[in-house]
Amino acid sequence: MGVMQQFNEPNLITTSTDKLFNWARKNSLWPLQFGLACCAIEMISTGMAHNDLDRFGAGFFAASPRQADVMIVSGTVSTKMAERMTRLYEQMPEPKWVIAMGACAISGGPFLDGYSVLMGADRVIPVDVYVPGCPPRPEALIFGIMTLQKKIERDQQVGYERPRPALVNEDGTINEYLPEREYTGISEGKAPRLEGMRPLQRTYVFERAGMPPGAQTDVGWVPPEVKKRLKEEAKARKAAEKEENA
Amino acid sequence: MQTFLNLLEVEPIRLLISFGAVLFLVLNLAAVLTMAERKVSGYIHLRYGPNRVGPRGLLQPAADVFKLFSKENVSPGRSDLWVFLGAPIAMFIPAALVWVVVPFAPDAVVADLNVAILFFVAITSIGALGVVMAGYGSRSAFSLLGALRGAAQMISYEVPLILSLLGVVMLTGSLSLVDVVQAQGDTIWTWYFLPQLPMFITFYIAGLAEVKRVPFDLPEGESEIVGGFMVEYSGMTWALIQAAEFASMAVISAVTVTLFVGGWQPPLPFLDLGPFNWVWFGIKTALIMFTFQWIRWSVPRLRMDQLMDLGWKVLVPVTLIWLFVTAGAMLVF
Amino acid sequence: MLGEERRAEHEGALTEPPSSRLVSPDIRDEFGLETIDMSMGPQHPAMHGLLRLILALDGETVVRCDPVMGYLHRCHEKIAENRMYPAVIPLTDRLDYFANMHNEHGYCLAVEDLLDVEIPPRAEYIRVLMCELMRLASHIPSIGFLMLELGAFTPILYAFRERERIQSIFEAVTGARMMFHYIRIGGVKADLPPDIPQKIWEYIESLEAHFQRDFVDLIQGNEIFISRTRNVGKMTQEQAVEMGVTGPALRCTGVDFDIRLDYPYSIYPELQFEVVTDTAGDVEASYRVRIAECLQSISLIKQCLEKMPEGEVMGDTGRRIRPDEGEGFGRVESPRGEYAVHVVSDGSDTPYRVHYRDPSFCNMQLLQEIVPGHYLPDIMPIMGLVDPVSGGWDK
Amino acid sequence: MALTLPEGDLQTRLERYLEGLGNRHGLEESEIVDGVVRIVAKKVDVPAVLATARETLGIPHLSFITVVDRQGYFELTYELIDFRGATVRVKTSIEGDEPVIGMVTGIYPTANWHEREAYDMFGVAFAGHPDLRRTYMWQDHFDHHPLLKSFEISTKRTFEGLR
Repeated sequence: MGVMQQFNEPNLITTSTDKLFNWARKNSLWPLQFGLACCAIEMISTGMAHNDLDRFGAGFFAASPRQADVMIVSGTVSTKMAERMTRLYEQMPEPKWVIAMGACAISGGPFLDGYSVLMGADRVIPVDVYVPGCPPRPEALIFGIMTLQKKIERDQQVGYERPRPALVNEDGTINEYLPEREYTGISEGKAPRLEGMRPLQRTYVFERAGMPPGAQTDVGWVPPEVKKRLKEEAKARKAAEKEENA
Repeated sequence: MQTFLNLLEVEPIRLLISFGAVLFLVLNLAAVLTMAERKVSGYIHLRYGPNRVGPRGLLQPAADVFKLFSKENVSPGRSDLWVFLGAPIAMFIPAALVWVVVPFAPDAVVADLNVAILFFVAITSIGALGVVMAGYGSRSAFSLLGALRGAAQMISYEVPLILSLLGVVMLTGSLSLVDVVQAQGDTIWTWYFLPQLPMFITFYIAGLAEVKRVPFDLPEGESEIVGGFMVEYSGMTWALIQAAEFASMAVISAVTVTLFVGGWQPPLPFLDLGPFNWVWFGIKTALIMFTFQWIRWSVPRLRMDQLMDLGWKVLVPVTLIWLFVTAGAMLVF
Repeated sequence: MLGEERRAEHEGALTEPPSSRLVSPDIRDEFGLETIDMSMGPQHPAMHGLLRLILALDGETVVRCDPVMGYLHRCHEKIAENRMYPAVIPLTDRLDYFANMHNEHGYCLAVEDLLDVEIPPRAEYIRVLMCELMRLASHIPSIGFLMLELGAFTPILYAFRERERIQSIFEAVTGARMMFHYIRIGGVKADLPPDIPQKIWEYIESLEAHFQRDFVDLIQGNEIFISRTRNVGKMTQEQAVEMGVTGPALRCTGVDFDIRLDYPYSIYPELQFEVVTDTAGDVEASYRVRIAECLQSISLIKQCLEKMPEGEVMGDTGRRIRPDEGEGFGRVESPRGEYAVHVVSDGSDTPYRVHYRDPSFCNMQLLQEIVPGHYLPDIMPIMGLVDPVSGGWDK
Repeated sequence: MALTLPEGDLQTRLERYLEGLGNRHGLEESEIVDGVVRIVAKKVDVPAVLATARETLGIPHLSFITVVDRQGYFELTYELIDFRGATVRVKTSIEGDEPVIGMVTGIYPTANWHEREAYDMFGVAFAGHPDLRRTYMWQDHFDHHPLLKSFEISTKRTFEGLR
């Protein structure tokens, strides 16, 4: 139990430490080097000489997620990249924030009818600040970071109950609270799933000659006769096992 | 009051208090150096450094340090916890311990050992251990590669570092740093960097490699292996490794100043400030540290084999040859 | 080796089932040492976007390198089949987001190949002027990124200073910094503002003044740059042509193939310039080719500004663009190589099939051929040689 | 050694390619239309046509392979360019629900990733391809081919109403 956790409502000690740590966290926001697409180029030019991000103490682009505070999702999140993004988000140490930069990270943007595009980064990770634009100008990104700084100023360690998603009836009274969605273990597929959704199981995976196990891929195209023969062998093997344990 | 004052003179208490003061100086130096790094890089890159935090950005290091205090210390799942948490300590202690022998002013040195140079060389070689512990502890391919590179680089650059010291030791005849500074006299052309110019340059380059600064920052290759051995560290452990790095950078420049550029001696006799001579020591060390940062932002990074070739095939022969030259010169004069 | 032997070697590939053919123990050389398997993941400072390299490392040297793509697949071709002809142009901007103007130009040439529309000469000159400015705004940052991957942090800042100035010109002309949507089917959206040619002249003069100091003297003579890039990623002409490499990566091996000269489009025949080639075929040669192409683009921009005719900027393509049945091809020299667009139309409002031949997609096959055998830090300069853009290869 | 590129001016080269490719194999049509040699070949002898183009005629560069799903058969277009202004376009069509065609990677190694992309997007298989895997789509358990006309996307728009 940390010192702060013993208090359950804000008092003199917690508010003063809040002020100090919020001031410190606000002024040294180290973004993760996480450029996805065209917005990454605008993020880079925000860090460059013309409109300088380092003035706000946020110029140190930390390459590894361990040293980063804010993850700027700059670009289109494809479904293949969503798993990587959640893993990076989970690797970042605790006081972390997410800026969704650009229309693609907010809601899929111009690729609305793309089959492999995630419609917005907030479907997998919680997003704090949305910076609209395609791509947003560097000044817009700096304004986004300043809004994040204002949000961090109002942070409270104690006595701050997070807004919980709830069903509300017409007159505004809370009907019932929805289950809290925690953003851990998503990338390993261990997050709580809606019922009926079974995790993806791999079929036809094989080790490619000389390639490390990481390069596991599906077998690609198999001639029809070979596919039939493999199915028969599998059926025969299963039948043989049934006899042994029967 | 008087008894309290001469109580301070008693050996163990004086040592503890002065070493505490030096440790305080080193920790603040690390914070200030991060700020200097970002300001210098800003001006080299035609942009301002941090100037929004506090008056003209001077509170930026305070903000960084407090943020790193309150960061969560994440350690990877299957990592060996003792080695993982021990590595930053094993890196910071040698970097801070070497300050014991650095002479700021004639009598302002924590412990005036008569084997100061031997002590300096012995302690700096422990730093390589910390790098290997960090690399092994965090169990990731990137950190393993970074650690192997770091160990190879630091060990193979100890040799030119030590050889280039021998020239100065031969000239002064004693291993104590205070004698070295006094033997250099207080005029600029009697300092040792003129007769020992190749040694000075080799010591400077080997110092850069020992501290893992840019032309040699392979263990922490920013764009190749993402953070080298520091990839898994966050919060205070990462801050301690950064403090160790900046402290060893400062100590290398301080030792370069004492050995080759005349310690606290003023460049010309009439510029002597008497008791305030440590100001000269501060100015020279700051200049050397500025050149460290200047090089960092203007030179690309070497590859591992080129780094080894430079160390063994260029620096070591140069120092060996120059040792004979100094020995011959001492016989003649 | 040419067709027969290679085809024979693979002939038997598919008869026996894949599982038996491909599962094999790890690589054990004679000392029984295993290789380190490492994945240089999609999020990596030097990967020019979202590329995952699965590497088998023997110590520091790379034994096997398998690039995995698809982390930025945005279904350009499927969406293009679902939009009207002019509405596909904003999509092509986001394809190779360092050469936006060239993508638009390629697609518009393909559709104009279908329609029989007559493009006014002033629009042609404005298109070439904008494309050459875009080439500058792409080559200079690619030199900056090459140096950033080698560890020098300063050239990228100078490169983006130039890019910011060019982007301010683009913003004055087209209204946007990156996603222009300026070149339309049949011409150009709007005429140049009156003061822009003068502003481009001033910028070109100032660029010429300090280009030599900032990007050639600062980088070319540097000892460490030479030792890190000479003989790194060396390839022969056959290897480059076999792998379908085009653009500066091919010209640095000595093959003088430039679409602006060999397959002339728009008004390039009326402009005087020659192909820049180098002979070494390594990373330093590609840097020299890019520098020479920047100077060449500067001279092209000057020629365009001098010969700019008067007249309107938009040909008449009729109320609705509905080309009849057939196929249209457009081929453009983008800063990364040959960018071709193949549009198939079936007479309706939306294209039946749009296929983009992206230079980054084809140049990236070099990684499988050239990277094995190099050290791990050499992958970064080779990525600088190929200089792919992830929006391009992950269509 | 330097690469030898085909010489002669454009028209002679086009004729040479036409008769080089034309009479060698029984082709359905082959003619020259404004600087492009159009050839329509049957499915089986496409690798042979490209092998002669590469080895005897010396056309060095395969630009791209386009697959068009004509909702009954697949139409493939191989575009070859010879760095000097001439273009050869070889067209074939494949019927049947298991589309297989001979591999071209043996002749033009650049076709490796083009064929992988064609397999990934259309399901057209290339017999003999060294590692015919998916390039773009994720590999565990996604057994659709997205660019087929049968793969409907949710936001299909129709423009008939627009005047």
